[in-house]
Amino acid sequence: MSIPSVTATAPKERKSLGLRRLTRKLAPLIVIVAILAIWEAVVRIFAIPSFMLPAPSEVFSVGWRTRSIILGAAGQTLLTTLLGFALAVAFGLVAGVIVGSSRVIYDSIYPTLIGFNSIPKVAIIPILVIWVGIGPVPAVITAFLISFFPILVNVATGIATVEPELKDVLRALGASQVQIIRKIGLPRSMPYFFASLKVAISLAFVGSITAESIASNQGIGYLMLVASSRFQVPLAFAGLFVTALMGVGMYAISSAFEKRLTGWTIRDSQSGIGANG
Amino acid sequence: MSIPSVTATAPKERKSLGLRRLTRKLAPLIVIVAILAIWEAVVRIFAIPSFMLPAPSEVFSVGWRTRSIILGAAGQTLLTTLLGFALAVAFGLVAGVIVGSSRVIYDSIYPTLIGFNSIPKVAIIPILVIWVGIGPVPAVITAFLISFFPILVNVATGIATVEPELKDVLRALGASQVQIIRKIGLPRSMPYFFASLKVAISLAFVGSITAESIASNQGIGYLMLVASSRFQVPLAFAGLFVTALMGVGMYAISSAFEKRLTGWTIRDSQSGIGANG
Amino acid sequence: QEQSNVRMLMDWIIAVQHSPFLIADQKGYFEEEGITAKIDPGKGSGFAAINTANGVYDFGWGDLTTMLKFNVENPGSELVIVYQSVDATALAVVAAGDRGIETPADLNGKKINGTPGGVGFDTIGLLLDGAGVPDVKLEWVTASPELIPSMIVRGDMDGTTGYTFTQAPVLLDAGLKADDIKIIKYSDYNVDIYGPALFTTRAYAEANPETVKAVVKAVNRGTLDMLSNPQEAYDALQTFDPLMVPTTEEYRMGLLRQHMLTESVQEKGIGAVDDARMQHSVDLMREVFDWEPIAASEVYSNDFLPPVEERMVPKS
Amino acid sequence: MEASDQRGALVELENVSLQYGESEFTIALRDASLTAQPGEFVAVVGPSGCGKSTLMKAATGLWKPSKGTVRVSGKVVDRPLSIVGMAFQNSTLLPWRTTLDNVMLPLEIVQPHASRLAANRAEYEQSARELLALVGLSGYENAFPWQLSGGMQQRCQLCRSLIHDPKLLMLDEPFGALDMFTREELWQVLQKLWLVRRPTVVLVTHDLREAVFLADRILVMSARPGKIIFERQIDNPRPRDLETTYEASSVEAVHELRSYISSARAAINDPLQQKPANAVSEGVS
Amino acid sequence: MEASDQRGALVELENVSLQYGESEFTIALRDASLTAQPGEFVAVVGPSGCGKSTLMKAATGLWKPSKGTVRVSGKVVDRPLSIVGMAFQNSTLLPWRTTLDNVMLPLEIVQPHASRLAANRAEYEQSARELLALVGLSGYENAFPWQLSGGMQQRCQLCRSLIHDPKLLMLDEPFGALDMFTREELWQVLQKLWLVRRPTVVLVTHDLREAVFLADRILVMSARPGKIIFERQIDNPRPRDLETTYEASSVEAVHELRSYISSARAAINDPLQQKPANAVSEGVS
Ligand SMILES: Nc1ncnc2c1ncn2[C@@H]1O[C@H](COP(=O)(O)OP(=O)(O)OP(=O)(O)O)[C@@H](O)[C@H]1O
Ligand SMILES: Nc1ncnc2c1ncn2[C@@H]1O[C@H](COP(=O)(O)OP(=O)(O)OP(=O)(O)O)[C@@H](O)[C@H]1O
Ligand SMILES: Cc1ncc(C[n+]2csc(CCO)c2C)c(N)n1
Ligand SMILES: [Mg+2]
Ligand SMILES: [Mg+2]
Repeated sequence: MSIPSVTATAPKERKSLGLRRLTRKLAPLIVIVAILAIWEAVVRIFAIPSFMLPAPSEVFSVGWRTRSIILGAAGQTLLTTLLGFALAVAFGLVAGVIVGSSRVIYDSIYPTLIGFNSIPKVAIIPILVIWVGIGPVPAVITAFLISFFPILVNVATGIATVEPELKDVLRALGASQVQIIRKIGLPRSMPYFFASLKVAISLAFVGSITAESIASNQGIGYLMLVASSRFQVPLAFAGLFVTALMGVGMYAISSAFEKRLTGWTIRDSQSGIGANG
Repeated sequence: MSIPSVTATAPKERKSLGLRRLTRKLAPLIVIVAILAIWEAVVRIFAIPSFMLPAPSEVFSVGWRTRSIILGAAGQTLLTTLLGFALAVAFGLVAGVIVGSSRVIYDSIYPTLIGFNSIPKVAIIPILVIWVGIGPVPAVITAFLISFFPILVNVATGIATVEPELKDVLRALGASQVQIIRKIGLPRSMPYFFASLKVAISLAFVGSITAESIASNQGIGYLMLVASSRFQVPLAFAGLFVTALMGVGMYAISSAFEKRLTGWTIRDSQSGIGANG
Repeated sequence: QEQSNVRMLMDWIIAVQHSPFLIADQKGYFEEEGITAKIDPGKGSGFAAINTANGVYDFGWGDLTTMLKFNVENPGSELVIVYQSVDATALAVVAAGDRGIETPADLNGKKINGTPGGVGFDTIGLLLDGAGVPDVKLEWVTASPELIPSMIVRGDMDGTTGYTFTQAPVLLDAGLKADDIKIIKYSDYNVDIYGPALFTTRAYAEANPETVKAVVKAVNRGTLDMLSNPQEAYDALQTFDPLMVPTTEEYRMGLLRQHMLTESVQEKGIGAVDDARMQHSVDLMREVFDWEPIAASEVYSNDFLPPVEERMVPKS
Repeated sequence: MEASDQRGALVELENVSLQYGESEFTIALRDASLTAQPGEFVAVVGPSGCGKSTLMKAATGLWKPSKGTVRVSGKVVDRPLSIVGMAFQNSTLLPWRTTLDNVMLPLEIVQPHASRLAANRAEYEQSARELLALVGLSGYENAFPWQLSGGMQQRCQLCRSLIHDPKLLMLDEPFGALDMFTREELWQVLQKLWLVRRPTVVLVTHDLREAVFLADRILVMSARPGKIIFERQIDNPRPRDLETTYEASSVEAVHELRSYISSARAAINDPLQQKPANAVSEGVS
Repeated sequence: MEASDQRGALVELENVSLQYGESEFTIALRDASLTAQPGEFVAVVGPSGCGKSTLMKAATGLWKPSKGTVRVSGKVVDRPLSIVGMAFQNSTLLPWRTTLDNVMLPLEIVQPHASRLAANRAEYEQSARELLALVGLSGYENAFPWQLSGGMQQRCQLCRSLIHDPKLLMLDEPFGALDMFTREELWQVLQKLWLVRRPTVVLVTHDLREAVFLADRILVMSARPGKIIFERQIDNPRPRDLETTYEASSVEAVHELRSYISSARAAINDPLQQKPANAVSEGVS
């Protein structure tokens, strides 16, 4: 940018690029707005009663009226989710590295992990409550338990599929296993890691909200439980919308990291410069 | 194998290899047995009442007593899960390819998908019931909805991170976009795909069981609901164990495919031959 | 005669309180009326109300309070009671016997399970008012049903609100002796409201009066069978669900009969709604929830009942 | 697909500039022009990093030029062509395919082979095996790329570029990793194939003897941003044998080319004279 | 780490065989022996696929030999060594690192640099930049590997092998993708570095002039399974200049080596004489 553009075409190109970037930023909004519009239309045209499927407009108006309650609950849920998610990222990375680096560990614990993960976490929550009581703690643990596995699996796959040629670069320098993982394994598995984050962050929300609806008196999960037992379906949907929004927000954050850390993987063969620019 | 071994060391090596393979096969069993043993010990030493945490032995004995019921329920759950999972694989692959090949689509629909996926599926099931009624159908759909996303994300990441150099090989032959995806994109993203299957198959079980516990009167989910609302905790655990077992079984199947299709990615720099041999 | 399909959604997993439906089904009472019945376990009275209102099911069986609440929240989609199965409310506080809870007054400061929106939580004021101890303050603990027994046993809570015949049996399952389970019934403290009932939508009832009559008739026969011969109920349940625990169901039946076989039922037969009593029930709810006035006649109809002779319960 | 231009050139680059990314400093080609007649064997030589590989990519439509036009068979190229056989400079064998399957890849894509492949698999496979034998790789048909040595991978790639009998053959240093003997042998193989099939060949090489032995015409590129600065016709009669490379005319050609490349490099060599500064970095970070 | 053996050899391979996988037919080295004295410059030449790269991997401990022993500084090698600087045959630059960061990688691993790096970053970075300038890559410090041409990647890899001033330098065709001028320039750079730092160098090359110019001793390998079949001492005085490669003694050495390689290849060349059959495939599918 500090270099004055010399060619005649440059400014025009830059403008169209800025425009393209804008469209890119707006595209997801357009998709969401379109979906909501169709939804609204369907509800109105078929006169679907709100206890079956409330119209988005109704959800928004109810949500706006009860915004302070919803925001309080959302804050609580966000906190527990983030805690659980942070634990999942930390443990998932470490465990993924371990599982991915050792064939023996891979073979030994994968079946157990898959088995454990096939169990609905709802079934675990009562047991959690026995050990840690009711409140935000089981929600944190559930968010952790549910989002840990995708991270582990993907990191392990990323580490296990590192090209031996790249490992040899470091092995030839006498690098330790840990160094190889730090310098090769982790960077190489970043695309896998970030793919898993997209899944994990969603699941973390699912986990904490599920736990909140079973063993808590705070958070979006609890709010939705109360709302639906009062037949306030639009309020329950407002809770869902806020959850979706938080999910998207977390995605945006992890996406920003992703662009910084895995830009090298996404380079268009035509444009030559990382398509993430 | 048709070549007679000439060197003196070969037979010995082969034997130790067979032994190693056996240990490898047994390793997961050992892990599981160890976990169950510790669990059993803890329950007995601390005399934990069975409604808090039943001992594995009790779970097995209850499970054995009610085996015909459990197996019936398990068969039902397996069927719905597999149906939902098959749908998820099909749609996840296709959608992953689409999302992974187009930057615009990636940018436009990812946030929506993340948002949708952050919503606990429990909240969707009542809406499903309105459209499809109660029974196995909502379970199939829930299994699909919950396991679709990890597949999509991973396949999309695999496709999006294909090295342009490899794409150019096909582009230079005048290949169509579809051909490039078939010959390069899909094989290249197989490690991603199989990583996602491990997560997806688990989630599919979670989804179908959750739905069964809300909107069905069949399957393991319903069985567990009945058991837990009657406080027959060992029976509920027997349901969990069977679920875990089915998850592991499915993993074994997908793992066999994985070895065939992604063996090329796992080759040890020391052994030279795919470590999956 | 053409068979018509009728789908019925219960309020919870099938237990002995639902045996009238099972008996009617298994003994062919529905069939005799030209009905092919599908009886499904449910996920709470609210779920039953919604899925009856939206037409996924034709009938629902569940709590009166919940049903009324649905009607108020969703004007235009009225549910109407067509057969009042349980005459006196089964609402109660169920507690462990060692917590010193004998009367509503003892609930002060006690940890009791209940969630806003849940029937027990919402209506506790009726109990306290009825007992003349309106100032009693409970400490509410939110936990879903499957957590309650272990939390009570461990002392994390002292008791729970809910139905006698759903909450007390789980405590029995959790290892408490029947004598160690303390039940404070609302009906013992001047709270005179109706219990769970069979309902359908007004639209369905108007469109299919004969079917409704037929269903009510069959259910009534099943109900009488259950009341006159409990063993039939257990057998029907056993057929439906081989995993049922007979001792628990017998205990449940004992509780259930207390609410069903009230004096008025023994006098006037089962299934009918008394307008004045219903109005009283509705007005009590109105106070609790701050609703607009509701006419009792909007929420029930006795028009589909068989003649009273067919509804007389066995003398006990 | 036949040449329709009045000049009859198969490949024609006209003042092509190619800029990677957006920065002024990532220009790899500037006003490069090149013509190859149908059936001609053209070699391109030039200093490392001058834009030879870029030229190949521009000529086959893999990269769109920023300025200028590329025509093949008289038609402006705006997408990759399907008449090309290309051997890339770096190994680009697909790691999940065996040697044989890698070689057969073009047959799955390029018509008319693609539609005939299923029915005539055995026959096609036979010709792939023969090609592999020709480059000394028989016995390795079922090996995976990582089980081959560097030179073997390169030979495999060469087979892949030849298998579908392309009209236009683009070879980017196809013999770089081979010892002199294998290399000379493959020169002869390539010459024979060329004489029989008569594709238009563009060969990038650093080996001037190779260029003189194989090509009809040799182009010298300047240092980056590259353009063609010198052209030399080689008129030795065909088929040539290895001895011709030691003949006076060849040696003289090598010397002349060498002096041009040397002068082409000079500019880059003195770091103070033309420093690309933060050239690429500007476009990236 | 100083040579402690009575014979004083830094690298010593004794009848080393190396078999990839389990099949008899994947033997890449058979009874290969090699010694390199500390500070010696050894070149290895041989036909493509004979096992040169394999030899490098065995010598540095990257692959364990199936038979025989490898000693470095008198100690049996049973794991990769940390005194090695290695330039691989294929580009192995890390795609997520810029040129500069790729070059600096060894400094993050090898002691004593690794522990000094944080404190002396600027200084180390300066030396990396200087090395890059030496091979003509200044200005590309912040470019990513895929933004470099093939030859530029190779030069970058060369820098990476040199940056930590290794005792043992293993170069697997480090100049294969370069034009003659760049190549000859880098020969001189390498010779200068070697004269100053005196590492032990093992250089694999297909260019016999290169071997003769740079090496003290040249080893010729047989066709696969490879073993050393001929050794030639080059006694030209140091520092050598490019002219020495045209002197009679050098030319004669090149000729002699050539004849040995030629005979080494013969065996492979005739497909009927030694057919590796389904060689590798047996071990794989
Ligand atoms: N994808 C890319 N993005 C940015 N710059 C690139 C890219 N590819 C090549 N370049 C730059 O373009 C210039 C020419 O590269 P090219 O690969 O065409 O050179 P070359 O003549 O083939 O060199 P060599 O003989 O070393 O292979 C180089 O300076 C290189 O840095
Ligand atoms: N990872 C591997 N697995 C199985 N076989 C291999 C492997 N790597 C190399 N080989 C085989 O070992 C032999 C020697 O390979 P190597 O790479 O050492 O040859 P080279 O002398 O370096 O050849 P070039 O000059 O072509 O690079 C070859 O026949 C090759 O097929
Ligand atoms: C294990 C268990 N069994 C029954 C119920 C009670 N229940 C079933 S439906 C319903 C009405 C609520 O709308 C109630 C109170 C429970 N909570 N937990
Ligand atoms: Mg190039
Ligand atoms: Mg090699």
